Amino acid sequence: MAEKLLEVNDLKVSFFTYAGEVQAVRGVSFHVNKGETLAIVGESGCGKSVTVHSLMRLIPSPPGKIKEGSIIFDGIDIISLSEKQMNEVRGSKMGMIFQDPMTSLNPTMTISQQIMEGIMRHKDVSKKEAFEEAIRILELVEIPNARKRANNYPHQFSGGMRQRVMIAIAIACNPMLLIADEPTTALDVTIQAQIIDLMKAIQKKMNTSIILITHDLGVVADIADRVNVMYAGEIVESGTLNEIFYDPYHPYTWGLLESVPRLDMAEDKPLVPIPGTPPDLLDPPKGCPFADRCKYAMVICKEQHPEMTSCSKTHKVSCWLTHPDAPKVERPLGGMKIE
Amino acid sequence: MSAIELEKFKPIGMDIEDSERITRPSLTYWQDAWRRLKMNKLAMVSLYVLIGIVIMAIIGPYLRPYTFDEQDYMEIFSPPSKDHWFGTDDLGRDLFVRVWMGARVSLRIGFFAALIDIVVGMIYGGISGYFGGRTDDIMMRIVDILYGIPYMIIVILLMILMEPGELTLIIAMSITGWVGTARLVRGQVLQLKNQEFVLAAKTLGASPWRIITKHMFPNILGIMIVQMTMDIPGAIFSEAFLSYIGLGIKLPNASWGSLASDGIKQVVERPWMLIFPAVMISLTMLSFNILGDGLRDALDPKLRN
Amino acid sequence: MGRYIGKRFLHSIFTLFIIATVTFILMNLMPGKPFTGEKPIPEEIRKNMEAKYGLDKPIHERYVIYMKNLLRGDLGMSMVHKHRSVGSIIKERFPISASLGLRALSFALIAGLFLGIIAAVNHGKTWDYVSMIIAVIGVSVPSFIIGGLLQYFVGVKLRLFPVTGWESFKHTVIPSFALGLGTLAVMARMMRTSMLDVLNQDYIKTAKAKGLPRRAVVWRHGIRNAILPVVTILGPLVAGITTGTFVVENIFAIPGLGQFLVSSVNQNDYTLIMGLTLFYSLILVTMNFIVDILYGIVDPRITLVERKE
Amino acid sequence: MNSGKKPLLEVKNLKKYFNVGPRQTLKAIDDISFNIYKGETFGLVGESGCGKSTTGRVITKLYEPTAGSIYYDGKDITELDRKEAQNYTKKVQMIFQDPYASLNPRMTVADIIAEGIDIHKLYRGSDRQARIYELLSMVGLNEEHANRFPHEFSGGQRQRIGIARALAIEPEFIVCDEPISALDVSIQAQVVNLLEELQESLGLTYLFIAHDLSMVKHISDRVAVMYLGAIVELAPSKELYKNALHPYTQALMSAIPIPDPEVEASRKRIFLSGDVPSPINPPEGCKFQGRCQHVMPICREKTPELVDQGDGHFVSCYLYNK
Repeated sequence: MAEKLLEVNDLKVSFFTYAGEVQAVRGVSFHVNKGETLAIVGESGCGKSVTVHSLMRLIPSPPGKIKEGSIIFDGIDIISLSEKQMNEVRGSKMGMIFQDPMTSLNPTMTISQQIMEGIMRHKDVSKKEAFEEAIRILELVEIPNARKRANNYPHQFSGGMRQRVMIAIAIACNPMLLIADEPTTALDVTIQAQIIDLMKAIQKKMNTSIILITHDLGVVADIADRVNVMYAGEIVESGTLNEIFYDPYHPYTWGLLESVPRLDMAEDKPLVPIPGTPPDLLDPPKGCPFADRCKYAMVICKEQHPEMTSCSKTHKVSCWLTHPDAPKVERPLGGMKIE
Repeated sequence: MSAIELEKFKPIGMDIEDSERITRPSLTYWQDAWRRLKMNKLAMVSLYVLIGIVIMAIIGPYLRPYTFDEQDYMEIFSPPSKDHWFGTDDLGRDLFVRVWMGARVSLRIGFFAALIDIVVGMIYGGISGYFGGRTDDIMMRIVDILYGIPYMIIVILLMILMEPGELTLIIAMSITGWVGTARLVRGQVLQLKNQEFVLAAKTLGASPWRIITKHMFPNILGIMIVQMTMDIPGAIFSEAFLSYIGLGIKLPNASWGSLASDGIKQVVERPWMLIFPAVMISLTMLSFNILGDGLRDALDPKLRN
Repeated sequence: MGRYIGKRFLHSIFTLFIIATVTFILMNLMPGKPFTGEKPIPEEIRKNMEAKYGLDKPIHERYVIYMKNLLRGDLGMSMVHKHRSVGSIIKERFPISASLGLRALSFALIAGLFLGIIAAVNHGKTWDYVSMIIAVIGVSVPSFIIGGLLQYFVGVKLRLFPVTGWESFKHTVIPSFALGLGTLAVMARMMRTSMLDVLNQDYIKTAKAKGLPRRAVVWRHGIRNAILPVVTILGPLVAGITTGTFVVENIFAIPGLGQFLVSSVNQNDYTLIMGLTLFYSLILVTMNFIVDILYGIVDPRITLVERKE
Repeated sequence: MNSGKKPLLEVKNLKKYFNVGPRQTLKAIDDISFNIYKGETFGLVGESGCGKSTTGRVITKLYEPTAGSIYYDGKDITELDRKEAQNYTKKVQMIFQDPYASLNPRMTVADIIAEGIDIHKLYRGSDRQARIYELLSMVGLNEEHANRFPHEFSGGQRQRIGIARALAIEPEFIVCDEPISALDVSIQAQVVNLLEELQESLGLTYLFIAHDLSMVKHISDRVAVMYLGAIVELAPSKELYKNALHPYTQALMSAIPIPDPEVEASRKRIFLSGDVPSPINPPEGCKFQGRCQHVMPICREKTPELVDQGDGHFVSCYLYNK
């Protein structure tokens, strides 16, 4: 049995805006094992970003607030830590890569300064040693002429190179957990492939756990071991990579898989879009949040929230269709009938 | 799982209408901005104070049985009393009446100077930004030079040159006052020009006039209103300053600036002569500044969600 | 960088040239004649006087002479203060004005930046409100009113500081405060806005994610970036301080240059007005030039890419 | 393949340069030619900065070309008089990328949709109203949405409003400038399907610009791949997928991950090193030579021509033109 590095239980995060309370994350539970990659997929606004920012307590407060739940990371209760204690964890045990490499680096500091900063904060090293370490990490993330370019400013780098620098900053102190918040969304496909490949290589070398947020199922298929599917601030389905792609239970997961075209098939299947729009989280529906867009919706879906049900040891889904009394439906992607 | 009635599992299918329905009430930009402004108590108080000052400027002089230039040698330098609410000056003129007459002058100067700034600035900045290229280069070079000239000195030179008076003050202040607005407008126009909704209008065959009036103008209006609320106190300030160095309104007319500068000379013995006009100037400027800040927050699209 | 400085420098020179020309034209359009004072002067003497100051020559010749003199740094003789050159007046009195201005400016900059940063870092909390109340009052009350009121309350009522004059450090406190308050307020507001903007940037999140303590995030990543837009308004702020000195010097009877500007205006002293105008413009243009270069130093992006507004 | 038919839109040796500084020119489009036939969807794909959006903007007359010509229905659009130009805008419309920036935040949805109707004075009063409702229902929205403002809508809904605006003046040809790249996957399919349905019912011709090759392949009949302002390969979309010839196309296709773990695990990759060079000083010869693993001396000297390899499959590469 794999060792758990991170365990999140019933996390609830809200933003208190002038219009009211936006319930961005509504009771999310998951875990990450040592050395594995967990992908969190979902549409924008589904709370995936807020979830991982909460793990590092980077939610801007106010207006954001972690309302409930627990985050146990490497045996530490993250939520109960003081800000000072939290700073010992950030950057040393957890590193984070952000979406937009163009805005995530400080424009007025050289990249070596930006990498050294984290090293000197968490390790007892001299400035010179920190610089050498920064060079080593820049080489690790395959920046050509690392020593020469270390004293350049971010604007002298291309988008792909900047994202490598971001990764260098995140892994500078050899963290146990690397959180990547849509690290390739802002990049071109050829660059995206380089970055994903680099992340895989780093994971192999450093045995880091990775939480990867993305909306690109191709990237998920490429890198993830397990997958959480999020919708409207909840995890609606979670399982291993194969379970989610070949044996999904939730109609939303079906929808996601059916709505993307595939480059590897000569004859195109028609795309089946998910109609409609996700619910407004200012006033989330009391039943299943997906009910309005679900063609299998039943009376109960609108009235009562489904519970998380286990389909296998690793596979869980929150959908009324798994109830023994629910009608049997043909799953659109082949697979088995839901019993 | 507890038992659930079987009929609850009757499929009902999806309801697209439901998911496409927008539950929040529909508000126009201005309604929304007004709603936000109303939630800002300080800004609303400022708005009421300003309205109060304007009303007093209109009716104030008629509340007392004196005129603004009526001299009473028996009542020279009398402190505030039942007869003279704000006291009197060196010629025994009633300061209450003079303060509200001065309010008319100061507010007029502030309003019109700001208005000219905005109009000229919008036209100049708009042309420069919209047409771009060489036109923009030349127009901005001119602005850069004007920007490098000390504003107050130019105003002083012009005031020396022209017959002192209200109109002169307004013109002198407007001569370089519009530069800041022009820069601001140009920046906005440049930004809007490449916005996709403007490009969309162009591909639909919209004329430049339509693009400017329908697409540019409504999107700049908010910022211009804020700019106006910031320009008015600026002009009142400048007028007060000019009056202080003897280049303002000519006697026996009064503005808040001229009253305050008369007051300063007497501040040690007769502080009321300074305090009332000073409070008026400060209160007005304070209210405009707070209201301007409030409007900026209320109109800022970045804060909307 | 060198190219950038060169370009800015030429631009400054050109601006000064335009100002000199405009001032010259405006002064020659002036209605009042300098020697038509209260006492009527005999025609003969007036003509002599005009010849002495070159006023009898045609305007284009006068312009050339004026420009040539300017290049030599000669601002001419005052028309009212007999036997005194404009240059010598400036030399004698400017140090006092400059001392007042610098005191006010440093007070305004330090306190303004401090207030702005405090406000931004404590956004939405008590310190934010306190700083912004100070700032709004600062921009709302003209310096001469502040001056007058301080004179009355602090000087006369409380007797904490002397009311007028320019002798000891004690004398400088109230005038510097009165002069600097407006600038302080502008500074504080600008710094707060800029800082809030920077604190919302993605790279601040990156810095936090490194585990840097709040202090380091604010200082190393926040302030340097936030100060960039503030640097650009330094030029106009200095201009505000210099013009502000006229009034403050007047109120507190400080023997600076400001007195001369006010009196020259009232006495139609052409050469003195022109000289002072040019002098103040020179200060402003120089300040703007320094600010531009400062900007280039603080922002590493400027050396490669020309700043585009 | 289409050699017998007359093209609806013909782009010939088009160039668009921008002055970006003293003695610096950005060559956004550097000599491209292609045809689009009536009723087809022509895909234009490439990475950011390759000039694909500029091409769309030149075709919709938002930019004037630096050189070359564009014939629409046999007429050169760079030489239209004012009335003809107005007429041209009625036939050729555009759908934009950013659903947030492409709708004027101060106008109601009804006014946004009706903008073209008002400019060309097509309908008035209640007819105008009826037409707005008709357009709204065409894109899956309803009358209730007409008087709301853009900020009240989700990204997908806004994009549909943008489509309705383009359709309002009954165009024949629509330039879709990355209409789905800012949208979530499930919403992308909504928009793509809507575009396909509209094409069928209204007989539209599309130029579909995107950086997502898989979606372009899905929607397009023919696809052109752009790199640094040049078209490197142009082929029917099935052919392109089965038999990509240009090393860049091959690398681009192999970089796209497939949403299928087994396929993904067994797939071979061609990794491109480095970044796309700046279009300000593009390399001599073939634009791709600096990153190409098959580079030959001639690639550095002369730009290869776009040559037909049979069945309408064009490629610009010396590996194929001997």
